[in-house]
Amino acid sequence: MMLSIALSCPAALLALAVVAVAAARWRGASRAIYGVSLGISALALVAALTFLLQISPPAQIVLPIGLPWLGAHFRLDALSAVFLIVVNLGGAVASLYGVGYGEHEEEPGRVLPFYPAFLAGMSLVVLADDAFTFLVAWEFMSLSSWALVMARSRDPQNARAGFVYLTMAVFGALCLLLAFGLLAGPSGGYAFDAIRGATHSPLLSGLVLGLAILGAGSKAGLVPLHVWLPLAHPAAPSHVSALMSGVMTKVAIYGFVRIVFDLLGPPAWWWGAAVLALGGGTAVMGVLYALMQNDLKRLLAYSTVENVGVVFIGLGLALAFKAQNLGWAAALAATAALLHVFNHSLFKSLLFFGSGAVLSATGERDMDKLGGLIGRMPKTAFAFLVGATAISALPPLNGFVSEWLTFQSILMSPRLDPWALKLIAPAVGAMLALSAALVGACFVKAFGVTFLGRPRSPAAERARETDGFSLAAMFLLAGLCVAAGVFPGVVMDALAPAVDAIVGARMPVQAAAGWLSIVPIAEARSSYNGLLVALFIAASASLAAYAIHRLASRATRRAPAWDCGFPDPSPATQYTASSFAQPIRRALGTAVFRASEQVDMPAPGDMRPARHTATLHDPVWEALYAPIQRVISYAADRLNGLQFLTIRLYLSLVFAALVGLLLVLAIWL
Amino acid sequence: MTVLDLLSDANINALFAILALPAAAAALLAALPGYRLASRVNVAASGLTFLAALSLFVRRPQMGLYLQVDDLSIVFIVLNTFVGFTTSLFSASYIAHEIEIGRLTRRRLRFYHAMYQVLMFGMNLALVSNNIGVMWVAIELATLTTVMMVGIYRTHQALEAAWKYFILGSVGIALALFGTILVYVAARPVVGEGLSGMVWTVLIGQAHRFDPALLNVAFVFLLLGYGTKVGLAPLHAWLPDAHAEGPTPISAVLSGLLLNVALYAVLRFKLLLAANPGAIAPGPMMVTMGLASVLFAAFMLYRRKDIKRLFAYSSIEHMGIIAFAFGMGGPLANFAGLLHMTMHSLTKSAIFYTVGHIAQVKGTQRIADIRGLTASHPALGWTLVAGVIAIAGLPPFGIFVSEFLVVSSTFARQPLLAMLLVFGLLVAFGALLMQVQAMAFGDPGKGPAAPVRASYLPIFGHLLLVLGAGIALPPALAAWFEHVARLLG
Amino acid sequence: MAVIRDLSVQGLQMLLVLLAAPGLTGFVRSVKARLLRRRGPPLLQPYRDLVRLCRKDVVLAHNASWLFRTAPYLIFAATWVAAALVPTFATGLQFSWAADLIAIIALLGAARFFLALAGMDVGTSFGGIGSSREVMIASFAEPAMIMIVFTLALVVGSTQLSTIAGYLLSTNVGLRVSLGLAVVALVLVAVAENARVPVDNPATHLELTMVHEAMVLEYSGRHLALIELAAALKLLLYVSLIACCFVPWGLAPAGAGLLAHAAGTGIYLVKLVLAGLLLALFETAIAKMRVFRVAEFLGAGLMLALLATLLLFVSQGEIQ
Amino acid sequence: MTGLGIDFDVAHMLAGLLVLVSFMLLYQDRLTALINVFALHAATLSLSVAWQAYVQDAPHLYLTAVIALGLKAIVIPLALHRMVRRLGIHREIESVVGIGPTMLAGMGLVALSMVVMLKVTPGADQLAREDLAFALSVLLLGLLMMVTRRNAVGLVLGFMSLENGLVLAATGAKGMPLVVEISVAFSVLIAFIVIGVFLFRIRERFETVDVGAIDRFREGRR
Repeated sequence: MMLSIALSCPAALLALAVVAVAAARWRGASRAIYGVSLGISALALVAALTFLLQISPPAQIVLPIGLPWLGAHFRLDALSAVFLIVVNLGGAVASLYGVGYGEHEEEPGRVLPFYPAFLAGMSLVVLADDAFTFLVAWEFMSLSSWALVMARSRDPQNARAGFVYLTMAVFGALCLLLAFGLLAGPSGGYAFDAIRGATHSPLLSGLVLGLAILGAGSKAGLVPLHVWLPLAHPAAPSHVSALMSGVMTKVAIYGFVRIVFDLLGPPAWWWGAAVLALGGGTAVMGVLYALMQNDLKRLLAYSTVENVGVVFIGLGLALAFKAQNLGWAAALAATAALLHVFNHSLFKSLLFFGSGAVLSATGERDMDKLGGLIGRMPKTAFAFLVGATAISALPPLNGFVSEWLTFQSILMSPRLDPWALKLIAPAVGAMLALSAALVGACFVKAFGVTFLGRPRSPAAERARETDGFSLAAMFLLAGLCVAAGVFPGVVMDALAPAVDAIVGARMPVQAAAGWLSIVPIAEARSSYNGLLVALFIAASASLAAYAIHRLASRATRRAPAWDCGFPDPSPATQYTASSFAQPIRRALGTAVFRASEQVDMPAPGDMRPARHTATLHDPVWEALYAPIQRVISYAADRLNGLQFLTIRLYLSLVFAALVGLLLVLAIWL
Repeated sequence: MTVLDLLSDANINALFAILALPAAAAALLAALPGYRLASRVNVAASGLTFLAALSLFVRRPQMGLYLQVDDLSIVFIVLNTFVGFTTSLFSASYIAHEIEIGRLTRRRLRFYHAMYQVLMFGMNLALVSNNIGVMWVAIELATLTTVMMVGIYRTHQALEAAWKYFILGSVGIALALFGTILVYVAARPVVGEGLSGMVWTVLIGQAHRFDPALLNVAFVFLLLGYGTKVGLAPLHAWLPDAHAEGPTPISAVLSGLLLNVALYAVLRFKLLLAANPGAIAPGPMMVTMGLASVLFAAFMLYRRKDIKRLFAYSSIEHMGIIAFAFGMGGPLANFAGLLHMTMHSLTKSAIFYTVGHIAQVKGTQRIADIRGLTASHPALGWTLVAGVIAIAGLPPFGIFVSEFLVVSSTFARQPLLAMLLVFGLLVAFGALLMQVQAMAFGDPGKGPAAPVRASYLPIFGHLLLVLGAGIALPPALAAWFEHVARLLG
Repeated sequence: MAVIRDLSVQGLQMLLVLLAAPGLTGFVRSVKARLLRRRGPPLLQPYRDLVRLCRKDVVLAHNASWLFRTAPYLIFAATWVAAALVPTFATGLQFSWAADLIAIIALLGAARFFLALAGMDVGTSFGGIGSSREVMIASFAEPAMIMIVFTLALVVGSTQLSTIAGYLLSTNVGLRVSLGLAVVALVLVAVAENARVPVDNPATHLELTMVHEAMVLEYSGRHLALIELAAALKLLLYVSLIACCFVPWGLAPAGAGLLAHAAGTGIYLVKLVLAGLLLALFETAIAKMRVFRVAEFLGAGLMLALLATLLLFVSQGEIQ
Repeated sequence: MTGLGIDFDVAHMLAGLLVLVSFMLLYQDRLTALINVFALHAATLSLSVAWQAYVQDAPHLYLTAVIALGLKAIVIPLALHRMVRRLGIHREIESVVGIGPTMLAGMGLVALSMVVMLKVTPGADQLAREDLAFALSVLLLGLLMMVTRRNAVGLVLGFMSLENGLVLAATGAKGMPLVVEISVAFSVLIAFIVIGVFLFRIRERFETVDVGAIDRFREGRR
């Protein structure tokens, strides 16, 4: 029942996409299409929620499409329901945002048809239950999002982004194709049930794990496969960026979980080690990249990389615990990962919406040209602030909860026997802590430079508050962030069936714990109560305010800024994004990015302004991708000579082939 | 009873019609002066041929000494006549433009139309012939006609290309003939002298008793000879220029059909070897040449400056994939090979139709001068994008299905080969994407943006078919392919 | 009954920290002054300052936003809640389970987050300097702190402060290398977090060396009072954190009688005095370091803490 | 090998002769001489075909023999001579590799074809076997000539000698149908080549054909 609803929604979205092709040029088409996709996504969301909350058995259905002898298998179980919720919640809110934001689109014909298709693709990936359908949906998702990235293709930067993106996406899909080829075997048992039934040799499983990391990781943005992400996400229209960053990466994570936890059978401990190490590296690298950015949307994209790393840390721990038969610990780690998936989808969408509002209000993505927007767009600023606080893992918001759970599960890791894990786990813990702190710095920078201070450009001065729909979407998400932070137990209990499905164990029921607090293992061990913390902060803050306003002065005078006595009217004296990051750039960037600063100080009497330039090197690109590029273009150039031979030489090619084959025969026989 | 007889007669005539219609049309068209009428006649003849081919599904004629239709060939025949029909539709609108800009004179058009039907005749004959000698003659005929067509513009480059094609083609023909002779020699001790030694049905029946060693040598020559037509890697040299310099309908026919016909010949003899226990497995040779073609073409795609040459190289790549699939063998891979061949013909011809119109509206074939199509000519631009997405093997188009099957079925058996293939696919994809992004997106600039008078019917028809196949393969067709795949072993 | 007692303990604790915090700051100041052979301000000076600041008007920069005005309350509240959850004289706090050690650190992080934002709000150069340096320091101090928490949690098997204190009280843990490392690391972090010499100088107003002072440069009146109070609370929090984790003796266990609580309070005050003396000595003994050497300073702390954790991971057995 | 008499020896002799003439073709370095030797080549072929016609008493092979003699031994050589004069093609052929290496390569090819063929067909009867071996060597030698001669006429002659090898094989295969048709088809092919060379003024220029030049020059134009 729920499955058929959940399936009909993507179908309806596809139909909508077809309609949109024709309708795109009508006025008001954008509102209509976003409105309809909002409705459809909401319906799918409700279906998935009901499925998850009334713990239903998995539902399956086979449609007579796809491979003739296979058909298209679809399945709705707890895991896919969780991700279906993430997808459609994001989709619904993004559509709501789009109702307003879509009006700014200059070429709606390039966005409207692909937007519903993109949503449909993501839902289908989550529902697919055989290798073929899965890959079709997966590639379709990439393809439609590529089209959305290319919507603004007149900017060569975006064209490059699209190229890198789709190439990486196809690379990932081919890796997954190989993985499924291994799992299905030569007989071609592509249905997931058949794969679950089969038993796989350790070597084969390890190979599949590697391919799954390559395939799903390249889509999720694991370092070093992340390069496309900071290019493609900012290039798309902001609500699509929100979907790509907040939702599509989650679909990739779903693919990883589905393959590694569900299809691949019992894990070996070193899987956990590998995934854990990757996750830790990704988290730190991602946030370091993010700190170095001046482009707001790019910063957000890199912070997505960081969060994906956090999720993979949780998944790696879950794998390790599962391999060691520590069910409850595995459940804790898996819950942490899934909760972070959910949370990140909330606040990352929120933040991208905010950046989109800023972009449409000022036309600027470069933070060094923004500033002081809190005065002109207070509502947007507030929503963005909530998002920033949440993503910085500060209590009492939701980001903190999942981070806290991840820490708690790392604290379980001494129970793991293998020495490699004993060494990796604490190191990863340190990495996680470091990245958590750096994220705080990163978003102080993002919010402070963008919204606080004084406007750094006329565009920022003329900015005005964005439209109601966008604000509604943002505040909805902000509210969800607060709610999920204050009542985390509810979400965790809802996640329990999915966790049970992937690690075969579940955490203690959180609703049982008193005062709505969450207790991972035992109250004596650790517990956290978002509600109380929130109440305490609110209470003591208002108490202080009350007391001071009652007992002491409440008078306020406005005056020019003090600034140690020499205020400078020019906004150029403010700290910019890059100068804000300078201390950290010096402390960490020199090692990672070979960051260097050149100061060009004119001689006294020289009128030209002094210049300070900071140069960064992208280690991953230079170490990995540039060489590949070089090799391919070298080979292309070399081989290209073969286009320009004389007929005689071509004939001698034929001749050589003939003689060669005859020789083979002569020797063979 | 009598009805059945009638039907059977009808079908005998159907098989006959497949050959007679083009021949007659060729004679007629050679005589017709007006090109509008001629193009209509061309369309009509091709359409009728297609109908005749369809009627073969209803009931098969029994085998003759010279002509026959079996499960393998009928796939090719129907595909062949269908694409021939749609191409005639496209060429009708294409040559109208060529006449206007004066690239073609009326006299040459008469020649062109006549040759078109001769080509159809040759290919159909090659497909329905039950005699390896006749098949050889037919393929030679088809080759010669295409040579003429390639040179039809009489420009310097066109003549160069035609000459190159001609020389390499002739050598290929010679090798193929030697292989055919060897097959006869191998067959003679068993089936006796005379005609029967070349009759396909007899050969395949007796193949297990042939001298295997001789068959091996024969296959080497046949693979190289017909492989030259297929455009496999070391033998491909004629293909890109022939595609680039000839009129676009001919490029479409070359890529969509002639390559298939040559491939059909190779498959025939592969069957012969497969039927003989002692003979070497032809698989490895085909796999090697296939992989070589894929990798080679993949790298060649990057530096292409001419849009038609670009897609010609992509044809080489796909022929490589198909050869790879058939070389791997096994029901899945063979199925994939057949499917891929069908899908490639449809897609690639659709692409060439689009490219033809693009070259006409932009007035150039240089990729560097084609920019921002989706902005200047949305329909053409997006069709090109869709076509390239389809040819690059992305869903929801049919080629994805076959590539999925090839790769996934191979990886379990030969991981290394599959990885090489995947590498080639990825490299080729990067090149295609780079080129199509440059052409379809970005700023259209000040180039001549002539209005489009394109005939979208064949283009969309093909793409829709490919799309449908990608979403859901008709069970009948699937069963058919599976059956043939099992035949191919 | 027990609930009431715990509630009262909790309330007392909140009051106690609030009252004792400025006292500690004042004490450290005067001891430093004495060590420098100055008479120095009287012990109650910080209280007077707070009262005076509260009486004065607030002078806001023209472009100061709502964030600038609300931040002080949030900062104060977060710090106060954090401080209220660290056992000072008794472990039996009613709401100790509301937030464990990690959450307390995160609360301080929240306070710092808003402080740094407030520093950037007016859009002056010094605010920017302060905020950027503060987050740099924090991004090294926080991981070190988390590592210290790991060490404790691995020894005790809990991140719950009262449990930790109780455990260290009850069983004789003995001397642990990792705990020793953790103490050193915690001291380093505490020094950095509270903007003390050598990382920052609470007394300076020399622009280029300021960190904390630069952020609050634009604040005045009651806002400044709240922020100062929050700073004092933070110092107190770290002192009592060290006290309760590493010298928990004298803490009144949960459900202890009135006498025990009184004794606990007294012992706690003694601990504060000792800590103040040590801090003053330390601060007078060494010189302030360049901002960019802070990374190394805290990096050392991080390394120590990580080492402590690793030791625990590697040495099996006593892990809970 | 009983049952083989004079007819085998003659056929064998003629086939071997053909191979010999192919070698002669290989070491010619003057056009006119090359053309004449090719005429000899064709004549030898027609002889052997006629002999086969006689041996297999297959009258239609006589037709093939006549075609070979008439077209390839007389008409085409004359046409070529005329063309050489008309187009003023250089009288001496520059070949890519020297005569010596070419000859060595030829030897190698003959050896290869012997190995391949003779060990291949224990079942098939001597006559066909020998003929096939020789035919294959002629074919390979013709191909070798096409590859090593940097000259249009050399190309044509090489192709024709290659095709002679084919006809030899076809006629050698006893009772092979369609031989006449095939030889006719081939004559047509060759006629096309010659006409092509003649009409399109294809000379050494086409031996330095490279499409790169065309590409570059197309960029200039289109």
